[in-house]
Amino acid sequence: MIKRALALLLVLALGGLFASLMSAYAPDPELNPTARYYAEHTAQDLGAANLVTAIIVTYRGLDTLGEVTVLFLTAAIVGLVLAQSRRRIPHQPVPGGELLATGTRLLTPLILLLGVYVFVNGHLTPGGGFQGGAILASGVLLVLLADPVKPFSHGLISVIESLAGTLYVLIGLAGLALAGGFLDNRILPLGEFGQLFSAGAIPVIYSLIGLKVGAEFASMLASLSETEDL
Amino acid sequence: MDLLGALLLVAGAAFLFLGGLGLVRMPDVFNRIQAGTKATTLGTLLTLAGFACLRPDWAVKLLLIGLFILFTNPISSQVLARSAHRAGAEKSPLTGVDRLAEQEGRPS
Amino acid sequence: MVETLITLAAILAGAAFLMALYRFLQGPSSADRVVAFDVMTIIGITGIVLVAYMEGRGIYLDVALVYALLSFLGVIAVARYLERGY
Amino acid sequence: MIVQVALATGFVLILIGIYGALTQRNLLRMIVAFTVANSGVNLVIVAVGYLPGRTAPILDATVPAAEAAARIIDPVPQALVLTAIVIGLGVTALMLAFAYKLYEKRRSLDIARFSELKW
Amino acid sequence: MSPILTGMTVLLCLAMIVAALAAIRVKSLPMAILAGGLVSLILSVVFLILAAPDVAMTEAAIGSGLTTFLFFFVLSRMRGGEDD
Amino acid sequence: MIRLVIPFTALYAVWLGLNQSLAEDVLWLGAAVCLVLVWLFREGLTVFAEIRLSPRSLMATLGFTAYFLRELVRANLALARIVLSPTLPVHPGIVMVHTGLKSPMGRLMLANAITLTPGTLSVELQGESLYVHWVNMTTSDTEAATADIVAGFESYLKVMYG
Repeated sequence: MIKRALALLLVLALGGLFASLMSAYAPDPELNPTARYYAEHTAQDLGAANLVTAIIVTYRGLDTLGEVTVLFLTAAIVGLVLAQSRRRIPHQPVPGGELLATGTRLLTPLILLLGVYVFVNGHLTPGGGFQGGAILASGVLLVLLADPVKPFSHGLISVIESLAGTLYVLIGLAGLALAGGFLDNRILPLGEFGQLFSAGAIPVIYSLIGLKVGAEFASMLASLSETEDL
Repeated sequence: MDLLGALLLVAGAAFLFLGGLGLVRMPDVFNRIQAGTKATTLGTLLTLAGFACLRPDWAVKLLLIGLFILFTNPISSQVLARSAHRAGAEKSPLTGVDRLAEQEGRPS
Repeated sequence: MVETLITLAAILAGAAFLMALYRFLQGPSSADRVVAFDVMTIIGITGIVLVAYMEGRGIYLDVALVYALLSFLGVIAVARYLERGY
Repeated sequence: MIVQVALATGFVLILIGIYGALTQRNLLRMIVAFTVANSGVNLVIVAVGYLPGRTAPILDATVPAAEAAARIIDPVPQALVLTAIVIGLGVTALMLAFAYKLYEKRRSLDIARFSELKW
Repeated sequence: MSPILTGMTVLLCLAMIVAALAAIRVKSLPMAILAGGLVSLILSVVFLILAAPDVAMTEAAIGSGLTTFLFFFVLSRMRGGEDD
Repeated sequence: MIRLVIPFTALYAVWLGLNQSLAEDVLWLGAAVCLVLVWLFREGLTVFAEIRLSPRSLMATLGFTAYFLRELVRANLALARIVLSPTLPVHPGIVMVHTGLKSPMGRLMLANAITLTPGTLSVELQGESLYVHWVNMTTSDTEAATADIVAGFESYLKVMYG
């Protein structure tokens, strides 16, 4: 009971703090200088229509590399933590039924196609590597839901993941050698603004991020799905 | 054209409303799934058609969204109905027969 | 005229959303709540297209595509859990 | 108006999440409360970047590059939140994996049973 | 800003708070998880209203399927332990 | 070969619809992506290729679409009548019906169509028998229910999928 009262007290204190923050808040009428710089220079300098993509892939590209690394570490730790709980006795879940199986065969390619569309068009439309990767992993998830005992191809997933990661770093180094700095997208011609093959290396980098994120989530799903029933 | 689109929108929203009403009023899970699936599918398709009339340049994407809904929605409600039946969801006392439970040798 | 009709449609869809929310909170069994969840996601698709129309940005429709194709995954995940499918 | 509503909701979600995480005894419920608080933080950050009457930071026919600075909202918070959501899923998966291991050891999810680290 | 969008925001935000309260109050654990998923699904529409389509798409892709599934999967591995 | 060309065409059509552009790079990249997907899912994708390619099948497809849309609207009007009436006149029941369709895609289409038509919801499909939840059950007899629920769609789907 005392714990609950303490929690309530903490929440009330935080609530007071938030309320004072809220009451003083007024939305800016103008963009701040950083955002203004991005808004005015992205189109000419990088050729990307989606400013969020430009920030993630190029302006803050190094952070994104770090973040993909964090994600990789998370997937690796999940695999490591669950490694001793591998299932020994096969278990028999209720099968998914014929209609779900047929629906999965129909929809999985469509989901993967949508994922590829999302990360290839990351510099033109909302979307990009992280979203596309999550959609790819959702396609894998649908297969898993329809047939939970289907064995996972760990080899393919880890090959895709390490290949995408290595190429990502190599493209970054190429930017250092051929253009302005690490992960500079201008190693490829900028192309015509608004076309699919434009914005230099952004579509390539984002596709690699998409494949890597998708492979990482899929390997998380795989290591969870192979655990033992408790 | 705009007026037609707006009318389609209202018709679609009315079906969505009916679906919600059915969800509240129907007596058991299966009847609620019926109301939920049918009314929302037609309602969403009609609203998408309405938006396609209002903005003809969006028609292709709206058609794709409609197609996806047309495939995913019945599948998910079928899986849900099956799982509700398997998990032994309570049926309304009005229910006449239950051949599936008879087939599986469970009391209906 | 068109504005009024769109407002009317939005109000109707919002009422449907609220009723589904009621069923979600109230629903006696788990399956009832999942049905309500399903209905709310579908009304969400309509809401996304409405936002895209109000803002006049065609690119927002991509979000609706992702939503339409993936929202049913959540429903199937819960349904398969209820029937002990994994 | 929209900004204020969204900000307030975000703050309320954070508070609900923190309260839930502090008072629940079941590990999985604590993780659910954490994801709710996480959503609240994301909502607050996005709402701070919103400027009334402007549109998404994506240039196309309706928002030409020349008038971008006057028409778009701040893209930086969006980039932050985008990555935060993805990392959030990774963190959730990690927490769940640890919950699974703890359950394997103790056959219970009650936080009161894990008392080794209590002080 | 049009009244429709404002009304939608208010409605969705209220629904989100209700769902969040349900997520920490409701008795059965699966339904708490489902309410958590509902929060993130509604949140993605709110992100879109706040002119953040990228974030909305991420939330839709991750919150709807993957997070819900992870929770339910772990829960299904420990049936029986869910009540304490 | 033809069994892989049809899925490729279908995926490519979806790709073009998504991109809404006929620029050269979109066409080439889409071809590459669709080829990879078709190769990855070469076993599962046969569901796309089960439709017969003949003028008669095309006519049946059109007929099926028209019949389906009409039934969809009828279903919703019937539902509206039930939901809006104060007494809520429902007599539900789960009945068994038979289907003679063999191809998985045809069976999926049949089950989906039944789910979206007046008062019926497919619950389970096992071999030849399809279990259907019926809001206003008029008969619990298998043959009569088959004639009532399935026959309308099956005549079209038989031509389309065999």
